[in-house]
Amino acid sequence: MARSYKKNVVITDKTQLDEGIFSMWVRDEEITAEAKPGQFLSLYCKSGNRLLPRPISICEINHVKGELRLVYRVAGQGTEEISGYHIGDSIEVMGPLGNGFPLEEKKVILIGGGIGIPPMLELAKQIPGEKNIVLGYRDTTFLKEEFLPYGKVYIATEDGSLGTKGNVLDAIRENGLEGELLYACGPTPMLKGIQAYGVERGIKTYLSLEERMACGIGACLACVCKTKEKDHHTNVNNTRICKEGPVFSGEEIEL
Amino acid sequence: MARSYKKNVVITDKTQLDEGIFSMWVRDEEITAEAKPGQFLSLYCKSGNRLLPRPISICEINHVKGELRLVYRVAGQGTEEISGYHIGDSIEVMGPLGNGFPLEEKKVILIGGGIGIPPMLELAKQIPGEKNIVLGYRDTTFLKEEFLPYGKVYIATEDGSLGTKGNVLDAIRENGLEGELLYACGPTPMLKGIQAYGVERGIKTYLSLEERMACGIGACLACVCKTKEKDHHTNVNNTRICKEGPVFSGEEIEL
Amino acid sequence: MNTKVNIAGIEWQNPVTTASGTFGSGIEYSDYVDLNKLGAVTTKGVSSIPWTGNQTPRIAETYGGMLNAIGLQNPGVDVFMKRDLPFLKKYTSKIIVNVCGKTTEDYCEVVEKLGDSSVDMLEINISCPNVKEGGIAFGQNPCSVEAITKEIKKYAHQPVIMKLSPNVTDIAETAKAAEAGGADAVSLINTLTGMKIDIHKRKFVLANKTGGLSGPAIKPVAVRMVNQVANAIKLPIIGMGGIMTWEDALEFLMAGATAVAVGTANFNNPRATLEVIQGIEEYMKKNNIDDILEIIGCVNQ
Amino acid sequence: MNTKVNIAGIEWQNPVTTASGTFGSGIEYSDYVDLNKLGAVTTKGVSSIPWTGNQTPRIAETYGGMLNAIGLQNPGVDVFMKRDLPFLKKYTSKIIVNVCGKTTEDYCEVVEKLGDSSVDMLEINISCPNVKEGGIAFGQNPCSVEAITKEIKKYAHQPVIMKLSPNVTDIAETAKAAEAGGADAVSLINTLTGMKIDIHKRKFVLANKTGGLSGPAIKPVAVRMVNQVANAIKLPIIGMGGIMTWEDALEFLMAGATAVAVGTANFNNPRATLEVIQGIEEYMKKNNIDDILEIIGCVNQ
Ligand SMILES: Cc1cc2nc3c(=O)[nH]c(=O)nc-3n(C[C@H](O)[C@H](O)[C@H](O)COP(=O)(O)OP(=O)(O)OC[C@H]3O[C@@H](n4cnc5c(N)ncnc54)[C@H](O)[C@@H]3O)c2cc1C
Ligand SMILES: Cc1cc2nc3c(=O)[nH]c(=O)nc-3n(C[C@H](O)[C@H](O)[C@H](O)COP(=O)(O)OP(=O)(O)OC[C@H]3O[C@@H](n4cnc5c(N)ncnc54)[C@H](O)[C@@H]3O)c2cc1C
Ligand SMILES: Cc1cc2nc3c(=O)[nH]c(=O)nc-3n(C[C@H](O)[C@H](O)[C@H](O)COP(=O)(O)O)c2cc1C
Ligand SMILES: Cc1cc2nc3c(=O)[nH]c(=O)nc-3n(C[C@H](O)[C@H](O)[C@H](O)COP(=O)(O)O)c2cc1C
Ligand code: FES
Ligand code: FES
Repeated sequence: MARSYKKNVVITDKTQLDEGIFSMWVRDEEITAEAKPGQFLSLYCKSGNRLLPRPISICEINHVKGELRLVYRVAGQGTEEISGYHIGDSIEVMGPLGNGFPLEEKKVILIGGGIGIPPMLELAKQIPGEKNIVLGYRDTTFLKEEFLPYGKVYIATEDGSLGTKGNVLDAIRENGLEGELLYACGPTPMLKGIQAYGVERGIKTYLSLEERMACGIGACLACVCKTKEKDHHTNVNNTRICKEGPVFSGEEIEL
Repeated sequence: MARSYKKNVVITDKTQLDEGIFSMWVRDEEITAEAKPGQFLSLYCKSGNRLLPRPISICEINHVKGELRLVYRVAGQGTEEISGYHIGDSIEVMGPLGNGFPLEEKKVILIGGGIGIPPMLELAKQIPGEKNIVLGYRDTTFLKEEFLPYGKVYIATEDGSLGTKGNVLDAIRENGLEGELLYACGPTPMLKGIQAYGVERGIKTYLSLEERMACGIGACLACVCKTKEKDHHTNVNNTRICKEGPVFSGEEIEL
Repeated sequence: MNTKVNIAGIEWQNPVTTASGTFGSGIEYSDYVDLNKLGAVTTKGVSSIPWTGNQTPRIAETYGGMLNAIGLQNPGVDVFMKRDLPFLKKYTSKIIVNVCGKTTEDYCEVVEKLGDSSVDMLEINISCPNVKEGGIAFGQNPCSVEAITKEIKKYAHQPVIMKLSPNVTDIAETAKAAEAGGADAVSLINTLTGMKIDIHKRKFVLANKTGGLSGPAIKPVAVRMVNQVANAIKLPIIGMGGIMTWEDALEFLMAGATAVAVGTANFNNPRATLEVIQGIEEYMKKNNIDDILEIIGCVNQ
Repeated sequence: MNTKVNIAGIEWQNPVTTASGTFGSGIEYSDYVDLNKLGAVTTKGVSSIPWTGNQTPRIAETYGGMLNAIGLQNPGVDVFMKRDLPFLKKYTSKIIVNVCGKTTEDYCEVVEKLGDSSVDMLEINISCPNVKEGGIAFGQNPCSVEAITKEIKKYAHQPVIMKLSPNVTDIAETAKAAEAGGADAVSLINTLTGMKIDIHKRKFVLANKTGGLSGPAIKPVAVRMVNQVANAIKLPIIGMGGIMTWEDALEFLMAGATAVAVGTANFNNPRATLEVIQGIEEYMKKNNIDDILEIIGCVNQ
């Protein structure tokens, strides 16, 4: 069975990608050995007033070095604190957590919206076969270049400053992109749109969800999402995002 | 009027003097310019769960460099946190606070017990005239050598490992020390003993007291000490240690 | 942009005051804070005669908060009026005197003495957990809250703010009782009764055994109670309990408080009140809010 | 050195359990914690039929604590008995099942079903602030506490622990009511009702508006209440509320609790329970305490 760990790991690299967006590499052989794209780490703050972990997706996995990359946006005080850490500092993490994306060899479209983009990078690297990559931004376009080696990249920006003016679905339509399978991570309205798009066209979708978490391992039932069928574990129509997810098939869940 | 400040100051030096005893220099011209022996600084922790300041006495004043020395014992989580700071780190402080020792030119005995020893160092430097210095330790004898330039130093240790076996009063008696004025800082039982000794012999004593503090500036009435007479400010028989003290004449107060 | 609020006919230039007992009578903090900038200064509790307060230790730090059992030490109303009031009168901010007593008569005596003074408002502390008589005993029972409010209103020349205790099953009930008794406003919350034990000495840390818990630790309870009271009565509310930042203050305003008080935060940051005022103004500017009244109670619509 | 405690006839190997709802049924945490080391495992609330719980967001972080409004989601007692109980039976630690319901009958149904199972103790949650029916409504009134305790005792085969709400004026009253109703032990505290507002969205953070405050922020209130109850009734007490470290746990034991539960701390540190157990043992060794009973309630002598 896959294992997860809670430990102090060292920050081996840290850069700012954009206004309020940071990239950070942390080193830990054990955690890295288990990590899969779509999984996440729980990050613990040092300040005693912040007790709950911050879930951050795994953006890249370097098995050679035993390092993981995390890319995060400063959204509040916890990520603000973390953005102040330096190379060489250590940070308490738990992980890898969650299921991760199932890797299927099909003609796929990878879709990332905003801070949902980072987990698509390792997925793009690992997924075999032909892939189109669609990235939706508000304005700034962090990580864009790093996707170029792995597929054709299409951009949507809200203000139209780059690529399609609009959202990721607008970009898919504008470019006439087709796929047998859609992977997506991003804000809920975007995921809702993709879920509907998949249902309409009979295309399978894998959606990575977000919810506020406390335990991160399935014990507290904070992070549930409604499901169409009764969930095997909870015995009711909702499921634990941190444990059964964060990646779900679009057919299973109600957004 | 003397001013006090709340600001971030930089730690310019830090050394460990003994098991759990640290010395630290902090730089700030304004605070240093106002500082007097017997006054203290309020130190604020960085961890959000510790909101109240830690009062620490001024151990030495370097007007040339604009630096103050603090010597403290790791007594709990706050001082533990502070002992982990490095040279170059900054720390939030308020001060100088309190009245400080009145400097009188008499034949004096300076008496420090345990972690009450540090404030006697700057006092020893500043006080004019002949002085005997009596230092009481449990076992370890931090700062002892630093007093040597300023007067004759007598030691008392609880276990008798150095100097007189017993407390500071035992050392005073054993060495037949006499003074017209006694300055003291240390644990309450010691101060009580010195207060009684002073009353018995009609010798004036200046005692520096400790109490738990919240505001550090006289607003919250957390840190009071009983007084023989009605206090001018509080209009009852107790007085604010942080504001009217921490140094009181042994005749004023009830311990 | 308007930041003025009107509480029971008294206009504050902004909705921020100090929480009683954490700011003395303002004198000590005036080295760090321009008192002219505050909406109001609320003083430490004042009683008819001088009170000595409890034994020390009177305070203990707790996780994200503190316990206090000062026991309402104060110099008495006469010294207060002779010394502290003239000092406060030099400033433009409103003056709120917090009043404490052991009996209803005690409260009324102070209220009466202050009647012709320059005090703007009276805050009646019926919720102090740290004194044996009076204090919280008055504040935990709706009937006695109504009765003491009525009595005090007979003597009061200034608007009366009843300060409510959070140590109750249903604070809406005590708030309604204060309203029924004729209060002009309510303030909440006072401290939650708490305790700390020194495991090394195996003794209570506080000489008084129990103390009142304050600071950011209690903020969620305070915001909930303010919201509950805002939905239960029509009187203006002064909200407090753990406000450290302007964000915290806005939570209280949005929950339904017309004004807020900053308490324990002063010990951590003497300029907390000013930073709260400035932060509220900046938030309003950034969000194009012309009048602070647009924010007050906005979550309840 | 003895660390065993006896609660209503059930012997725990040490005085540490998990706080209901923070540890699932132990399965998830068993990757991080050797469940054999715990005095007891207390499960998430179990009801007669599956409950879906509240809408999300269900939790919010607060200063030194958190709010939760899970709303007692659980798979129902049948799934619990078929799946979770066999898992827990593999371990030597005692099994405490937390029971919730909307009506007295609901509670009794669960208690009855568990009657012949390998469950060691029943903890009756009459203090959940996050459900519309049942929960806290039972726990805030001494008469209904006594009545429901009596009813449950009729059906219970295992010792009954009544879990008390801190959202009351006088917790000694509800504790006495539980004792009068025939409870075998009490546990306290459940969460304090709190609220958080998102000032940017100008909305409540929790879908349920209010939630229960837990974590170290509330510890002083919890220790006070445990001490108050210890002085009011004779039943053993399981103390909880903000225990993060062994020092915290010792405060509860010294205040009068016979055992303690670790809750929110698990989210911050999955090994918190084990560290508490180890810390207590080391404290006892260092201070030459042969029997944990020497510590329990020691501040009250
Ligand atoms: C599975 C998963 C993967 C994620 N991956 C990333 C990522 O790769 N990069 C990134 O920038 N962000 C990611 N997020 C969102 C990230 O967790 C939040 O932005 C972060 O927790 C905010 O913390 P804060 O202290 O800065 O904000 P605050 O608002 O101060 O946080 C307060 C509390 O709310 C929680 N919270 C706030 N926003 C969110 C949110 N959107 N989702 C979940 N919890 C939240 C925090 O964890 C904390 O407990 C992910 C979230 C989930 C659930
Ligand atoms: C005027 C004054 C001068 C002092 N000078 C020195 C000094 O030069 N060197 C030194 O090592 N110590 C000094 N002390 C004692 C020092 O303040 C405490 O040891 C320190 O605050 C302990 O903090 P902590 O977080 O480590 O302990 P904790 O026990 O975790 O502290 C918890 C709370 O209790 C308070 N507290 C605990 N012990 C004391 C105490 N003895 N006095 C006052 N408050 C206390 C803390 O400030 C904090 O608010 C002085 C105290 C006073 C009042
Ligand atoms: C040291 C201290 C002294 C207090 N004294 C009083 C008082 O005299 N009268 C009163 O009504 N409230 C008193 N309080 C309660 C505060 O006014 C306030 O209601 C409470 O502390 C919650 O606010 P905070 O968390 O911002 O401090 C006192 C609080 C503290 C911490
Ligand atoms: C996420 C969460 C879920 C909880 N669920 C339950 C529950 O199902 N039944 C119950 O009696 N208490 C429940 N509680 C309350 C805890 O058992 C405990 O009484 C409270 O959290 C205080 O302890 P703590 O501060 O150590 O967490 C829950 C608490 C949390 C944080
Ligand atoms: S965060 Fe606890 S179940 Fe998902
Ligand atoms: S610490 Fe507030 S009066 Fe001394």
